[in-house]
Amino acid sequence: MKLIIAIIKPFKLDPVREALSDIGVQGLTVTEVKGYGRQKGHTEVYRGAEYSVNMVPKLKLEIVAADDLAPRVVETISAAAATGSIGDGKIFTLDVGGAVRIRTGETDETAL
Amino acid sequence: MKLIIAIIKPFKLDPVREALSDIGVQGLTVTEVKGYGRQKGHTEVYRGAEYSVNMVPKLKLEIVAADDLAPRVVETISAAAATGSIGDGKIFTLDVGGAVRIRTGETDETAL
Amino acid sequence: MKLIIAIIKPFKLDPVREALSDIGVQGLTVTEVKGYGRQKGHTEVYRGAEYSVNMVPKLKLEIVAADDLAPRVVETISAAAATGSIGDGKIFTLDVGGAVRIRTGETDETAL
Amino acid sequence: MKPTLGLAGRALAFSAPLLFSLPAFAQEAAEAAAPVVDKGDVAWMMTATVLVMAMIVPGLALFYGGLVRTKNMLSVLTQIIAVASLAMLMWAIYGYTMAFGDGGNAFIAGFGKMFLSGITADSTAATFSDGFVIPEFVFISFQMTFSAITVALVIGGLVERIKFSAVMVFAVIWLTIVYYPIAHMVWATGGLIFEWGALDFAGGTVVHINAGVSALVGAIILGKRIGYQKEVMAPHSLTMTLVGTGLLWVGWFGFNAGSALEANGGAGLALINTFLATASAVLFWMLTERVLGHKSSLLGACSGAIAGLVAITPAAGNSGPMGAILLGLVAGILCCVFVMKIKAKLGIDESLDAFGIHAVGGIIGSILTAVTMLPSLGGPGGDDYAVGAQLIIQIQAVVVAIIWAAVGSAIAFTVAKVVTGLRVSEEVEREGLDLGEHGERAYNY
Amino acid sequence: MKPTLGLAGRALAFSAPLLFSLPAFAQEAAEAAAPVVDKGDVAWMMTATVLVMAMIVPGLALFYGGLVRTKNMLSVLTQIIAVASLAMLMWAIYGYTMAFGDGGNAFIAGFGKMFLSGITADSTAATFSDGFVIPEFVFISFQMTFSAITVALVIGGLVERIKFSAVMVFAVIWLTIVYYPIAHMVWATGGLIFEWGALDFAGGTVVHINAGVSALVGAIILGKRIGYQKEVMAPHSLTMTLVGTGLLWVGWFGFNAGSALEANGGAGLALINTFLATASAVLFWMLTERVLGHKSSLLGACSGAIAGLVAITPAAGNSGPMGAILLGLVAGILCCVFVMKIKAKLGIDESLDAFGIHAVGGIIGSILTAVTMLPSLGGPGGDDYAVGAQLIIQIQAVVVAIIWAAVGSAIAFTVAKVVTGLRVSEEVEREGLDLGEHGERAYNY
Amino acid sequence: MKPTLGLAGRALAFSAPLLFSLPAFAQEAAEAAAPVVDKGDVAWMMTATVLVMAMIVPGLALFYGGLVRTKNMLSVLTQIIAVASLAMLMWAIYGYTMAFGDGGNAFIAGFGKMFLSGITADSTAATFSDGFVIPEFVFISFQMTFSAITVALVIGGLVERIKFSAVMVFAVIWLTIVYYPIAHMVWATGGLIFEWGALDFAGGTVVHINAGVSALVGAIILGKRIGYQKEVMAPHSLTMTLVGTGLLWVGWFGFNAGSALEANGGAGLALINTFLATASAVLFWMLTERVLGHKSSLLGACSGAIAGLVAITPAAGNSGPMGAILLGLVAGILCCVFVMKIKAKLGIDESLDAFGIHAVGGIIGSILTAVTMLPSLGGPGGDDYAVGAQLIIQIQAVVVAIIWAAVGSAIAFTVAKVVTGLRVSEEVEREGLDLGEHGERAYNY
Ligand SMILES: Nc1ncnc2c1ncn2[C@@H]1O[C@H](COP(=O)(O)OP(=O)(O)O)[C@@H](O)[C@H]1O
Ligand SMILES: Nc1ncnc2c1ncn2[C@@H]1O[C@H](COP(=O)(O)OP(=O)(O)O)[C@@H](O)[C@H]1O
Ligand SMILES: Nc1ncnc2c1ncn2[C@@H]1O[C@H](COP(=O)(O)OP(=O)(O)O)[C@@H](O)[C@H]1O
Repeated sequence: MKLIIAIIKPFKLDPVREALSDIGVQGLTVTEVKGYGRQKGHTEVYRGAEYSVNMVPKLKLEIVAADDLAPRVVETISAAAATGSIGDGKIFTLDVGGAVRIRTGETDETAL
Repeated sequence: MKLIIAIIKPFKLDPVREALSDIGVQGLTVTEVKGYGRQKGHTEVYRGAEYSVNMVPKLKLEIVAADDLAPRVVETISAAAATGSIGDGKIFTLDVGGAVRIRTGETDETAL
Repeated sequence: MKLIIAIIKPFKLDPVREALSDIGVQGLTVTEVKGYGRQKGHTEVYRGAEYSVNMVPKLKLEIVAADDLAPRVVETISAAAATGSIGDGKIFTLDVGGAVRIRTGETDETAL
Repeated sequence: MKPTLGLAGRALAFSAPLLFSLPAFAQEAAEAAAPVVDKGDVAWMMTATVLVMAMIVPGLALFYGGLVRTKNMLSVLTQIIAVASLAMLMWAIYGYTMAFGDGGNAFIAGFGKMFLSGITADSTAATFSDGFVIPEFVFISFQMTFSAITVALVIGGLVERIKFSAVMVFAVIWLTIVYYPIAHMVWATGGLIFEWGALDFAGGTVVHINAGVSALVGAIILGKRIGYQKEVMAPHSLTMTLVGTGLLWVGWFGFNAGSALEANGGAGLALINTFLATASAVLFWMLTERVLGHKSSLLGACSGAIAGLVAITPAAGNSGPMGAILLGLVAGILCCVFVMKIKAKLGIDESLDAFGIHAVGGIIGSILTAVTMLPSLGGPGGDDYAVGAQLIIQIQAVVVAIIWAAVGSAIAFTVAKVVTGLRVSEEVEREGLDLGEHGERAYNY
Repeated sequence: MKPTLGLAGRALAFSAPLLFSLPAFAQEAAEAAAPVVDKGDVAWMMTATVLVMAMIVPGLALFYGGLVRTKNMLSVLTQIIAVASLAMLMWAIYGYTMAFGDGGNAFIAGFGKMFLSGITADSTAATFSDGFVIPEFVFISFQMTFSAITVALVIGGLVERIKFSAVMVFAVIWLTIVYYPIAHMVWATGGLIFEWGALDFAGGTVVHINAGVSALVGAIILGKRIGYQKEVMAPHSLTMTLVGTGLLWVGWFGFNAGSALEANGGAGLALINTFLATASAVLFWMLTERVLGHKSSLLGACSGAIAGLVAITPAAGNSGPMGAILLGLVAGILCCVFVMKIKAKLGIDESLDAFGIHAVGGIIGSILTAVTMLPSLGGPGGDDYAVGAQLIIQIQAVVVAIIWAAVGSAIAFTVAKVVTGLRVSEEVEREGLDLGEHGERAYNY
Repeated sequence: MKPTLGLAGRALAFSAPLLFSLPAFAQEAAEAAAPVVDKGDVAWMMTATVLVMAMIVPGLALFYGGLVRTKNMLSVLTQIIAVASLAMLMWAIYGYTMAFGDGGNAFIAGFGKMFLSGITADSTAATFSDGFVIPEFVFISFQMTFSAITVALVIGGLVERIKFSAVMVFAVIWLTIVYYPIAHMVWATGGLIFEWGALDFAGGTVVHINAGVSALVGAIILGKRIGYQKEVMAPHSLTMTLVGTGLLWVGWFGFNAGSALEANGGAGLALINTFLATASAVLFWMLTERVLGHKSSLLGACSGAIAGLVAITPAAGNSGPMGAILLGLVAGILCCVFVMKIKAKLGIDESLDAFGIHAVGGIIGSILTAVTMLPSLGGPGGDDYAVGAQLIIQIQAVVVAIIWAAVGSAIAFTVAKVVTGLRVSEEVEREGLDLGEHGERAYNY
């Protein structure tokens, strides 16, 4: 199993979710995060106090998928989240050693 | 060492935390997340505009534990977080290569 | 490639970010989390109802770095985030199997 | 037009300090000169009415709403705006006539003014001063807001678990069998407690004891919230509670100084007392927190403000400024001790302390009003003022209010339980009443 | 000082119930006794003016602001405070004289009072009662707040995509070619619609139909928000919307009862009607939600409140209390059906329902005012009141207001488009107008 | 009852435009006819008092609270409600008599009215018009709110690092040695500055210069916040700041038009000026932001509103409407330039710009009041009005206020430092004063 971590632009959540559904991904977890990278932040001014905010709001998606599905998950996210402009985000893949569905106690791929 | 990622129902945080304490887990990190899976979301209506919110609020627990403790951590969470109804969540286990305690510089299992 | 997960005190974000910049880290992702460990929480009282809040607000940094850079990242964070007092946080290192830059489709280390 | 409300032969004018209470039911006695409508009185009474409205929505709604958890915020706001709206319609339809209509007995008035029939823009109601009347529509509106806020106050004991439908059913019954009769008994000529000579300037018994006791009864019948005294149930936004407190304080000047029914020195007395008792209770609640080993808190300051406002309510025109400071001091300390030390031991989840502040503060105020009247304390009592006798009357009034409210609200909650089931399902309670009962969420940041 | 405003020979007093409308332009006729300034009237009219101010900032700002997404919160607040400020300066400079100055024709008044020239603290304006005047500065201020809130209401159709500069340009033109003429036509002696005998107590046509129709036109010209009916655009803080609703309700008593221009029984009638119509619409909107298969919601209650307030506006002094309840009922149901069922089908992103509530509610209220006048419904119409004739006049007035507002706002938006481009870039719209237009964020929790 | 306050032989009536200032200390001269209490005046003055209360809590509390970081929100709210409550009690105990009691000298009045002794609901205070008085309790309450808001304003310079106990100690001393004497000097017959003939309609010197200078002194003594000009200290909720701004604007009509002490044309003038100066400053602050290379912001609009309100305060009844617009323009531009360009260079962490807006705006207003009086600008000065002489008097008054406030507040902060340590520990400052000082958190979303 793989854990796929994708950092995307917030307004791309819906298209990505739908695209993933289409390829059979049945669950995912989303976290609101902030990031920086190539994409720079912006400047805010409050009564003369100027603050440069270098973090940009992003969403982090975490999806655990069976080994064979994983590459397609990466591709699908990559396609659905792209706008072509800077800050589109990254996708990382990690190995998962085990999975449990709390409700049933099922383990590994049946737990997904 | 293992990183145990558990997605649970928010109101189960306290029981899980206590159960983990009992088996000697001395630290953990919690993130507010949203997820979807078998459990469907709900519909909200604002003056006729109907939005289906497919994400359900969950908590993500991250615990790094020594290899021998890890299976008990998984079991303990599994037991304490279960309600038997859909949406109870998942537990994933990953390998951790190294750990550092920032305050002291201690590494690996002594850092936990 | 390595995924470095660092849990730090919130007010240490700026120094850590700057220190990482200096060693060539070009991107990172930050999440607001709560944690507990050695550092205990505090007590809040609302009209006689006393609640002990055992979670302390922290920031979680996630940085994916090339294998050779990774140890320096860990050291740098460790140095910049330390105050010497309890609750300074932890740094964990995990292996990353692959990376993609969504915008360009670049993979692995070129994607960072 | 003859005045529709009078004062049963009592001479109430500020130049001859005397007992104060809301004006009562129509007197038929012909008066020497035609009474006049002074536009200054009208201006003030309309303003006062608007101020009491501000106490309900947004005032009380925010005060209570800030104290619950995020997931139940909208349910509190919705219950308050809906129940207040209901109370307004009911007041126009049959509440006003039951409380202040012509005829009737010691418990309720007659039904001749149902649907406000016969009342026009020219109809007038008596004030406390001979010869001065105000437009009856203004008097009706002013009193309408009192009935609306009182029923809304009860919600403080019920939040985070009661069904919306149950609140509505409860309100209909409770207003009918508790509020209208008590308002009549205390404030209308011929009313039981009014005739005893009890002092209740702006509603210590009618509003606060009444609502506080009913909230307690409701909390008992409903049972505790899931997780009570186990889970963290910290207020989701003390900022909103502060806004509510501020608006309540601001609006309460309408409530108290408006109860003078005129823009005169008596209203001015009620005004300054409403400042001082409140300020005093804010500070003494915060001091009491310290003495009890805690930090002085904002919620303490806000709770103190309400305790002071409640306590000065029956005494607003029946006290001198220093009496008001004393009253605030006593209410601030005792209410604080009650909710911080005693309440937890009772094991009742009277969630937002409607009892602990409104009933306890109302009892303190209603009883001590007998004391603040004393001229030696700067009070407006005359030389022949008999504090002992008045004290007994005040206690009697309090006891009647407590019993009536307790029995009546028990009936009302029981009926609501039969009709609606009263309490939401465990699942809705956990997920929050906002989604479960109203299909919305309060915040989408 | 002779009165600067008069009532063109109409005898309007409450003892002889009659048609109601705002006072009109200067009459030269000498009056028997010197008119007096009653301080009670002054007190009330200053209070009423302040109350209308509270409706704009913070009232309307929060009502609208709570309904948009977090990233656009500040843009709504900024647009409202800026446009209201602009309207105030314009009113003093040339708006007042265009609407209520001396001379002029059926469409606008003369320009003699530009820069408020000649007006001092001693100048007075007529009320509806012979012999009573109020300080002209107070009348000017009261009317100033009306112009300010009306232009701010239009923003409801434009949020989350319009440029700040576009709002300002639009406002200048729109106030000049739409608001000032319509205010003159409806409320000033010699005004087209005023002379027909149309009833508009506090601004059903001038304020609500006017603003609602203009918002619709603006929404059409601007086009839909990116993601409309696709993305979740849930209100970011219904709490703020409730606060706004409460302040609007509270302030509306100044709006409606202030439109009596005096502190008298007629104001009292407007006061009670403003309670009852609103309460009724709150409850019937929530009931309608149920009937349509949804849960009763807080946003429903708030929307109902506004619908009721809008509907009673033209009728506030032209209805009995039971008529007000009926009006609230009709407005609550119809506005709810419109925004929940009909609006979605039109495919127009009239974002915050300024049209659906203000125009629809305003039309309902303006037309039904002919009905609520009926003495058989408790209305203040005399025995010879001809409902049919009045109905036709009311419909005519509504039609003129709709057409004038539609054409005028189309011109104003078109000019704003030419000058400023009207709409923010796609990038700014996505990121939020707060950062893109104002360089700030609303919340940093 | 004879009037307890009089006007030292000055004839102040609007029909003969003249210098304006608050009424002064008791005159013994018998007056021809018994003075009357007009209920319209009473209605307005009670309303005005309530409006000023709304400026403090929730108004100022939210305005300031929104500007700090989340972790310090409650500390600001708590400091404001507590310090205002303290000021109210102190006013009743010895503040009123020190400022407005009988006897005394050029700096303070006598102590005969300590504990408000001898004052009843029948006592009256003079207004500016011969023959008209208002209930003394109303006058006391109105002035009480002024003392309360002034001390609360100082907190703007101290937030996010001062101990709660230090604020309380400071307040006791500062009110005693700064506020009461300055109020006496400026507003009471016999007072130093009053006798010079200085114009301060509603408190430009007494309230704004006073509070602003004291805040600056406090900021210097306290030192900068940890991380000042390094860390991001963005306002945690500009929404709350907007709500505060709205309530301040709304309440300020009570502050300014209430300072006329009557419901008359003069109050109407203050009313319209308070609209226009504020609207003007809102727009010109936003324009100045543009000129300085930034976007027009909501915080700019809010800051402009306060700057305009502050500047018109001394001139509210001493200016024509066009003078008010000009005053707003000047204050909007200069205050904006000060806080955006000059302040940063001073290196003082005067955190929420109490100095930059209240002192700077107050100085502008106080000095320019000499100019707005000019009849050629539509001001109420008579034909013989000598602008040069008045200008010198105004400058003198400003200088005295600045020096008195600076010295007095230095003493008060020093004592507070000795008694309490003044500043929280570094750990508490980092974690936030809400938890460290009050044991609560503002939000639990
Ligand atoms: N090395 C990294 N480790 C973790 N997260 C990263 C890293 N680099 C970028 N990110 C995340 O990806 C987001 C997008 O990256 P950025 O470099 O701005 O754009 P792009 O991927 O288009 O080059 C960042 O905001 C950050 O959250
Ligand atoms: N494949 C997955 N990858 C990551 N998170 C998942 C995945 N499937 C489910 N989750 C998370 O687990 C939560 C519970 O899953 P769900 O399928 O709804 O219930 P259950 O585990 O009882 O079958 C989801 O809300 C989501 O946060
Ligand atoms: N075993 C663990 N797994 C995951 N996170 C942990 C673990 N132990 C501690 N943490 C995180 O690190 C933070 C700091 O740890 P703590 O033990 O309080 O301080 P220190 O690292 O100085 O000993 C905690 O608040 C928690 O977020």
